Amino acid sequence: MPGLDDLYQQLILDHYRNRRNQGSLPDPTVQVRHHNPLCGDDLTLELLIEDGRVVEVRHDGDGCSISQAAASMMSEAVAGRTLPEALELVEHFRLVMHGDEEPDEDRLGDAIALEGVARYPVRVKCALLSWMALKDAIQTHSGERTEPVPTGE
Amino acid sequence: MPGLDDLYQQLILDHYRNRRNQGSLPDPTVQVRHHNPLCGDDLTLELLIEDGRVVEVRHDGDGCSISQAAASMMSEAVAGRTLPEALELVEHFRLVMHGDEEPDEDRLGDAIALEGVARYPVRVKCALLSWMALKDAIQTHSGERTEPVPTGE
Amino acid sequence: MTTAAQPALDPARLRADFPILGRELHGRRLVYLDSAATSQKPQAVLDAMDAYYRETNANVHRGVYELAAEATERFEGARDLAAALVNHPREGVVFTKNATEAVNLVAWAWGVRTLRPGDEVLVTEMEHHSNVVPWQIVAGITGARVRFAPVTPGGELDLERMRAMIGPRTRLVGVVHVSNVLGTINPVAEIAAMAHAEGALCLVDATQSVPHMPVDIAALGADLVAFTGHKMCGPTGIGVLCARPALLESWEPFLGGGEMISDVTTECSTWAEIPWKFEAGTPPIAEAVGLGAAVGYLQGIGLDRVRAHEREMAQALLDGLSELEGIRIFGPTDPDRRGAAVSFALPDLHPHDIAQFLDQEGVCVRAGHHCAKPLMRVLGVHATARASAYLYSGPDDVEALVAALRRARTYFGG
Amino acid sequence: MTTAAQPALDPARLRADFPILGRELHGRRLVYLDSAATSQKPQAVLDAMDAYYRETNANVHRGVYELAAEATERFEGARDLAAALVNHPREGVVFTKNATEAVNLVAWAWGVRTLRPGDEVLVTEMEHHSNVVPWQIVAGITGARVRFAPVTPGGELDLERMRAMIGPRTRLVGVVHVSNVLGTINPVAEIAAMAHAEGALCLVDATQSVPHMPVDIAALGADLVAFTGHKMCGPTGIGVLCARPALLESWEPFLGGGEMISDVTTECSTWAEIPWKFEAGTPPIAEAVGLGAAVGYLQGIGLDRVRAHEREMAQALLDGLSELEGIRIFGPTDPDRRGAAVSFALPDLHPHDIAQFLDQEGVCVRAGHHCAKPLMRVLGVHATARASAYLYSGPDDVEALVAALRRARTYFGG
Ligand SMILES: Cc1ncc(COP(=O)(O)O)c(C=O)c1O
Ligand SMILES: Cc1ncc(COP(=O)(O)O)c(C=O)c1O
Repeated sequence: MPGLDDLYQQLILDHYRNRRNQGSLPDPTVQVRHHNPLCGDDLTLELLIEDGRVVEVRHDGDGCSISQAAASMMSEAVAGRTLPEALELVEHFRLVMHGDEEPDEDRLGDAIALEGVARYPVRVKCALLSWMALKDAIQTHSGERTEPVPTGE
Repeated sequence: MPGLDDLYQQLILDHYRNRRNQGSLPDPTVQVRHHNPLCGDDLTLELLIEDGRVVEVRHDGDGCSISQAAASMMSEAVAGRTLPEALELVEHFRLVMHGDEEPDEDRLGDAIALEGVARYPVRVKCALLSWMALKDAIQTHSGERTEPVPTGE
Repeated sequence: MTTAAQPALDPARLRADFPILGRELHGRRLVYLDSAATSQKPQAVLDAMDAYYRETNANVHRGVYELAAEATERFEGARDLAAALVNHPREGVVFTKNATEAVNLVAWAWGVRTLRPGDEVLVTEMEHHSNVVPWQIVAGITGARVRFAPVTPGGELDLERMRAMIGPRTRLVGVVHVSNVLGTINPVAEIAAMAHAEGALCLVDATQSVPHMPVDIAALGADLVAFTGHKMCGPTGIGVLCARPALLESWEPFLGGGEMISDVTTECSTWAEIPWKFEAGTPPIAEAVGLGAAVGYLQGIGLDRVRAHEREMAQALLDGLSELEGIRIFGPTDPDRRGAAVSFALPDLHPHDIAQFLDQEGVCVRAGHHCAKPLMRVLGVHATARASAYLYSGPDDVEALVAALRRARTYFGG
Repeated sequence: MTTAAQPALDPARLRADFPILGRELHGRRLVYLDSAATSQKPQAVLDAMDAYYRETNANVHRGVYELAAEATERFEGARDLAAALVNHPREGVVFTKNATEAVNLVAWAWGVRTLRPGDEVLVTEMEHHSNVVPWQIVAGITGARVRFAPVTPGGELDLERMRAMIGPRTRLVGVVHVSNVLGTINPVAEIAAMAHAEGALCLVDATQSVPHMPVDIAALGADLVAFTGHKMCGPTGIGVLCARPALLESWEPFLGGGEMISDVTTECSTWAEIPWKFEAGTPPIAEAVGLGAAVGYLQGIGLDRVRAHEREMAQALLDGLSELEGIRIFGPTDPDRRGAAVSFALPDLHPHDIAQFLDQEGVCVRAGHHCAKPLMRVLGVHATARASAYLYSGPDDVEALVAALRRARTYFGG
């Protein structure tokens, strides 16, 4: 089953089975909750930010192997980075998922294994969920976030 | 061109070229104006009703050969009839146009020539315009007509 | 009409009617178990649309020439077929673009113009979004309130609590005939009677019933019934609203434009007769022709035979899936009370991963909220996987599904 | 993109692409001169839809399996093609069921929620009902007023009087790009600028322009542009609204249901991103695929070549029809200022009789008010006959038309 193994690389299944940085922080600098409307995946992300750096990352929630593994990989890839570096990395990962940039293994770490997701458009949102939450968290922290306005009822 | 001549029988073209009872009455008992929304045909029908009988019929307006000839033929077919007879004739003609009844030449007179219209659904409304106006006029006269309510604006 | 005595249908033979079912998926036989999302189309339907375009394509209703008359005949003939299928007068059959537009037609033509603050629309917790969101939008505009009748743990409507929620403020009761998630067949005739007892209208979402069983609108007593072409062997781009003609007569129009007018002046307009008053613009002509062919195809088989087959398939799915340890199956366990759309959850496997793995094995199932998020909350899940059968689905499809699910567990379990 | 230097297109050769044009009508060659009502469809479009159903039919957007991914790709790919055709960002391209629904979307999503008593919507006397009636309905609900910009005796818009009618109360100016009755090509860029100068939106009904000439929405500067699939070699059941993305972002949704939500709770709902926010329910998937193929077909020929050809056809129709004594031809006499839909009246012959007689000779023309009753009143007629050409129409069609008209005169003249 080459197609499937291409998507579910061993590294992904490994992160899915053993999630890094899962859980919550005692005293997070910022917390956001994101969901994927297409599949109902749900993610809470917490950051500890000190001196303009992401010091600690925790994620928790419900999701498929791709979204869970992506959160796990993301948490490793950004820990220790400055906020601008982290945002740059989010943008790089987004472009990789949309097939618009070659992945940079040095920066992505294990998250490079998600490269194959780009060929599965429905799953790209799963891989991006935690990364978009990260972007939102940093922008919320920096006061740049524009709250999405629910226009319902 | 058998198909076409079947629709446009000589009698129809004759009534179209020489319309009977075209014009208006000096002192009509009842006047109605009808139009065919599909093609814009427009017809004013006037009746002189005396002692429960249609004494005189006049029609005027704009329309195709079928609708004009039908008005001309109708005016001849109903002149002199009692109101119930006239209404019965309208219903008979309507059923003939919808292919639901065999035409009764005795009562229809020249209007029997419109028989072929039944095979052209789009044109049935043309043939029916003056007959429906007649029905409306008689019902208006008898106080039975329910004004169609324009629900626009 | 067929009778219960007729022989069971043979899905393997019917498959030959559906060109796509001859295709392979990743080198395997295509096992299509997502008919609740959309059905596949038999050759007869594709042929009818193709013939329409090749032989007589023209705009309908106003054309004098032969082509236009033929097009009109085929289009209006499709209305007769749809009307006969569900036992409804043809002037109460409005063609829309899908079931969703059919519900929205009611919401905008009736709801927005009629509802007042304090009025209530009662829907159920198992409604598809298409019978929830239009009412929320209308409520936002009018100040009316949308309430939700509860679903029992067994995945059925709690009729007693539902009855208690219907009162003098209730203006409309909206209920899905067969749930696209739970498979539950709801007692809509009873619910319509409950609504009528309080003077409310009853709108039935028959999207998942009309394709799968005989539906008789007169017998149900519903005022408004919506369904969609693409789930009943027909094309995309067409849906149906069956409405009580008197309602259509009394309503202001929804979409304005060509075809639906009697006269237009710069001052005001008057409307065409029903059903055309509610069909603005060039209608989905080829789609109606395709839908008519689908109706013919289904009636040729017999909807009661389809239902009998799907009862078997529901049983087979319930049995097959129950073999998987720890599985949670949603909805009624009695095949007499349900259709053949079966949602399930495996504790260790996310629905997305299930669907992705199954795809590789040639098996198509749906993963997600199935446009029923309120129900997902009731069930306490974010998503489910759903396998749904139709007349071309057979026991071999269920076997393929269960075998693939076993392999998925191994794959992700590590 | 082709350049003006490219060779003229050869309609007789293109006819081979359209299966229906090989058919006979009453034993004669089919002379189809009713493309303004609906166009015929090339084989490529029929094939694309057929292939969709045979190869990859599945519901779009949420399916994980390969079939659904392919279906989504073809569907969203069609959006890219439509967007590129008219030079508009893809997130501003909403698929509707026809042009009429596209205008109604604006009327209900924006008009009903925004217009107040005293506000004005300005349309023109040459609008199709689809750009009149929705505004009358909205005016009835909101208390706003619909006004009509006048048409000159020459069949063009009176721009100076139109400018004078646009003022601070004007909230939207609706104008048809090319009239389906007069053929007039309106200066919509200028009108959009006039609207914007007073802070009004400009909605262009491009139903009769997009199929026939290059249309660049960015260059026109219109905020909202509607067109329809079935008049541009595409299928029935699909239309397009191109809207400025910022407008779509700011509007409340129109139809509610599946696909257009981000989240639904029993309390309220939030909406999907544009353009999906405005595409409730299962979209016209096969129809979008067919429309995409139609765009490909038209671009393969080149819209500027189509326009050049139709300029010739307009001239040929004007010349040919002028030979008939006493004929009245409506609309501009300069082929540079008009498309190839030509309405006419013969003093002694009713349009219905013309169309009926012509049918017998294999010639299809339309007779009636062409869904433009306000314009009929301006022209002082109840109906006209209309011959309209497209890329497959040739001088032989015009000759057949004129010859048949001569015979019609004899026939009815007696
Ligand atoms: C100018 C114009 N606008 C709008 C329409 C409406 O298009 P549709 O019927 O596809 O909605 C038409 C065609 O009927 C038209 O000619
Ligand atoms: C129960 C139910 N109602 C309504 C719909 C909506 O149908 P459509 O998307 O064709 O409008 C669906 C299918 O998506 C459904 O399953």
